[in-house]
Amino acid sequence: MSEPIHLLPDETFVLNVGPQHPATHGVLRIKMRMHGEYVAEAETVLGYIHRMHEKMGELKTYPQFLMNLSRMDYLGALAYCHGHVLVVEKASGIQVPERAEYIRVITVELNRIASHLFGVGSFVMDLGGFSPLMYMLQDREYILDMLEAVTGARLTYCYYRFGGLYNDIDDTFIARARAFIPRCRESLKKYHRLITENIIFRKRLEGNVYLSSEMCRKYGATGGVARASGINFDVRKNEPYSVYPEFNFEVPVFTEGDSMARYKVKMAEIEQSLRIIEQGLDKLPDGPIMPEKAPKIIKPPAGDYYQAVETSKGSFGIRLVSDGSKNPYRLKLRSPSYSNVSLFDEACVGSMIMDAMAFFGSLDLVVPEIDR
Amino acid sequence: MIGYFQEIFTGLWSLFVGMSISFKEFFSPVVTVEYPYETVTMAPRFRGHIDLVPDENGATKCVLCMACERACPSGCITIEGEKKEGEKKKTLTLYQLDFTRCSLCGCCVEACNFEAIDFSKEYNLASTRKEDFYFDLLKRLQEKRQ
Amino acid sequence: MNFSLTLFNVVVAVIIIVAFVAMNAAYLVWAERRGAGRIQRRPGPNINGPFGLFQPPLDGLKLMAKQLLVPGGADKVLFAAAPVLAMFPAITSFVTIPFSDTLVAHNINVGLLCVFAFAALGSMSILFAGWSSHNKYAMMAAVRAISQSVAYEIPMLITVITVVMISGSLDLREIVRQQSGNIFHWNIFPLLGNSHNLLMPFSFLIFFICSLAETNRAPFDLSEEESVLVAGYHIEYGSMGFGLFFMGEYANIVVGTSLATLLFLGGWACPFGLFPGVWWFLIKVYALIATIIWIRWTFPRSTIYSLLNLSWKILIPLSLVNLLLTAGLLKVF
Amino acid sequence: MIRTNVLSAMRALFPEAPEAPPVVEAPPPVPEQDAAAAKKAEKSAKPAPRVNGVVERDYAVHGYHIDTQVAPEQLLEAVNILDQQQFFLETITGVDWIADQQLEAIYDFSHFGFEPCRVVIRTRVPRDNPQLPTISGIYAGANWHERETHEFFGIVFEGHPYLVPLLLPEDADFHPLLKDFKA
Repeated sequence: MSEPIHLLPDETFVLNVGPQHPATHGVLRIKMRMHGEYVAEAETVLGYIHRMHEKMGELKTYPQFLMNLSRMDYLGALAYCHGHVLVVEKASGIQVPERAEYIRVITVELNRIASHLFGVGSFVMDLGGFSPLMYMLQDREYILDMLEAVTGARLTYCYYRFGGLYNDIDDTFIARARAFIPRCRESLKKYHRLITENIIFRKRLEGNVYLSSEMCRKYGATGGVARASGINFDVRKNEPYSVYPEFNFEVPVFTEGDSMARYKVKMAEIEQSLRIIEQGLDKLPDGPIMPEKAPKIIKPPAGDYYQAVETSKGSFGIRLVSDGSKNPYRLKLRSPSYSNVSLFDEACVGSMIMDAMAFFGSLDLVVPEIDR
Repeated sequence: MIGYFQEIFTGLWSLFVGMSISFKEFFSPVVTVEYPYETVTMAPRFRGHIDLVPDENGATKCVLCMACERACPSGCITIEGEKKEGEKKKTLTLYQLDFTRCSLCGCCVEACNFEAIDFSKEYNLASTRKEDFYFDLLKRLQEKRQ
Repeated sequence: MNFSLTLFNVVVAVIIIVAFVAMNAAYLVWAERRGAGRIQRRPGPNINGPFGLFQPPLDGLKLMAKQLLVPGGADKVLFAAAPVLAMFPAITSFVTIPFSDTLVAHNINVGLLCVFAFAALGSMSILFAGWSSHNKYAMMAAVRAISQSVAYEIPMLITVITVVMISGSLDLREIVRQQSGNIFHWNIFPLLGNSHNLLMPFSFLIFFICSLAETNRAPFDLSEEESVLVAGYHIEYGSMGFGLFFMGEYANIVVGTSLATLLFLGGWACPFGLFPGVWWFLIKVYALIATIIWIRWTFPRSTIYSLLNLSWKILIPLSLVNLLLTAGLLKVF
Repeated sequence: MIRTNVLSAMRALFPEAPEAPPVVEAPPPVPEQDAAAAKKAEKSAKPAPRVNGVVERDYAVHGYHIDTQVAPEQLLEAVNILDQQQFFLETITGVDWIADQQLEAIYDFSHFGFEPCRVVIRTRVPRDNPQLPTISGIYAGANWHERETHEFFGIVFEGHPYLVPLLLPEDADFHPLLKDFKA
């Protein structure tokens, strides 16, 4: 592994990684001061696709902002939408029918699997293995087809409504979801044999950029990054929301703190999400998907409200400051990757550029979510 | 010393396992759809851009309540109507959708109380000109009627 | 008269070789893309012509139609020379590589040495390209390529020495002649045949790994790592400059696999001892190339330090031990 | 447990108000309110500025437990308390209370433990001279959040190592989330 080296400042050069660089998965720039192959200093530069969602939130009414959330993290969009509808429902005291909550949880977990599959796949692609991504895309495609049949969109969903859902799931969806579970378990086995046990992959990832739990705390890292460093934190368990308390699932925690652990957390989470979907399909109650008296105009009383949800990237928080009007007074979106990537500058110093980029990939970033 | 060789052998074995997997995949059938030559059928709930729904006469159901225009987050719907002589209600003369700004959220379809608009199943939309995406939905409806 | 006939022969041979290498390079791209496609459960290029067979010439046409750009600050001479140099070692190597007993451009009795001498020039083209491009990514890639090349020449040559010791010749034709007969006479198979090549499968493995690294193929394609170095040494090349690099990579693969075939797999000898000929040589070469493609689309990329560790800590000691043991076996039997 | 710890430590910051005001949480109004009530709600658009102090909030309504408003000088002290209790920084944000001519900075903290405890620290600064001490010395992750708050609201974090716009262009001199910002 890379040893800390004595850095001679006059022998360094600046390497501009990005904004258009294959490893940054979008437009994100890292200014690296290199000492040969070693990273001596890194500075992440954001904002290339900043769209000011928060100002849009202030200018639009509550229902009009629904579709913006899925434009944040387009891979695991439903969890973000979930957070948004939850905070507005909490603020205006809307009761959600149980069936709607169950369907939300099932679709969020399906979307989480899709996001993790793509996250892991593109991570492996960063390491040079292209075929695993293609295999994972096949499973992801199955989920997207399933969600498309229900929500009408493949990535940028606008499915949840304040109080419930846009439309109900049908038997075809349930049958396909049930068929998906054994299929995904089967392919997970394949991925473990193809990737997890592969010697090249293991050699690259084991010990690759260690993150201590203290560092995760200081930077506010959550999600898979924190769980790989031995922090047992999952908003679904620690701060249960929606109907998650009724599900029986585990939070995978690894203590190694390296990229291998971050990868393993994702793979283990796919299994846990499958368990949640299985239970959700079994328990799915009948009933309406919208409350009988859904308010036409959303006007939460003045005050401020906070809701955290666990997305595929970590803890997504949404702070709503309402002044009692049709528009939010302030809508703050706390995106998990923003905190997760902020520790990159410090953590990657002293490692080789290949390791730094592998570490970068293991953070599972989606740039529109960081830039908002 | 044993560890040294063990590592080499387990490493080599994991490589052979990986190669056996890709070998199996090599002989599995192709799963992709060759898009321009074959297409998939869109799901019934697929949300394309909006379209005016004809009533039984093939005319529009729109009554110019402007609910969709107000509901649209991006302001991409423009509706114009005029009151013809001898008629009580306004008739629709222009329903323009600026698809360059539409985000397919469906707020307009939900806002409509008259079921006058619905999602189309169009997805083969590509053009090099921006103007091609200013859809005149009323014209589309009339073309459909013919 | 005699001289001019030889010259004529050589010119014809070189033209044939250039055509062979270029066609191979072009169609191996097609084969790689088709193979990768099948491994990833998609069809690969299949639109242009039957099975997409017109894809490589059309790609070439497209590349040739593009403007050749020289980046500002680049060393123009080296920048232009590098892509030419990329193809050159492969073509010159083929001058001495025999396709069959009679089909060889110009056989010399130190053919093996000649091939390695030329093949070592390949990394020079990468160095030139990386240095002249005036680009940090390209420079880093070039440095990587050189350290990789230095590291892997050593075990490769040491392993080749074992073959040379067994055959007692540097003449490639002679090496193959000794392996003629059925499959068990090939150098790769121990016990039967040349009786004292117990460790030959092992040598073959080392040789194969080294030739992967020497030709910059996955999982050792660190000098063109697209996820960090974007495209590595040919980042600044467009047009046919890029095309030549691309073809050079495949031409080098053909050279590497040809050598492996000649040294270990019995060259043009038939596995059943029947009808030896150039077709058997080609079948073996393409089987090895298919394996290389298969490997590339299965594994992730190695890192530069584990790559160098593999060479210096595993392959070089092992190949030295291999050499010693082979020498001992030769002495005993 | 951790909630009471934090509560008592936070209350110690405000010695002049030993008794915390009793929490009076109006239940969320039923959605179908009559027009008069809706108008009334609109009239009370801006919540009255609260005095500095600690308030315990109803988690089910607000989504956080402890709401602390501190003076800018007390900020570091309050954040230190949370750091000692192993809290992590969720986010920093601002709110522009233009009617009061004040900017509010809101610090959201949460905890990795299994007892949910969300703490909000808020502090108000005058709109014409918004200055706050940086907490990036305590929480390294605050660096980016403070940069973001600086560029969106113009709040100057004194002592911040590198206070240049992060999401906006690096030469941006406008603060888009201020209510009087016109694009």
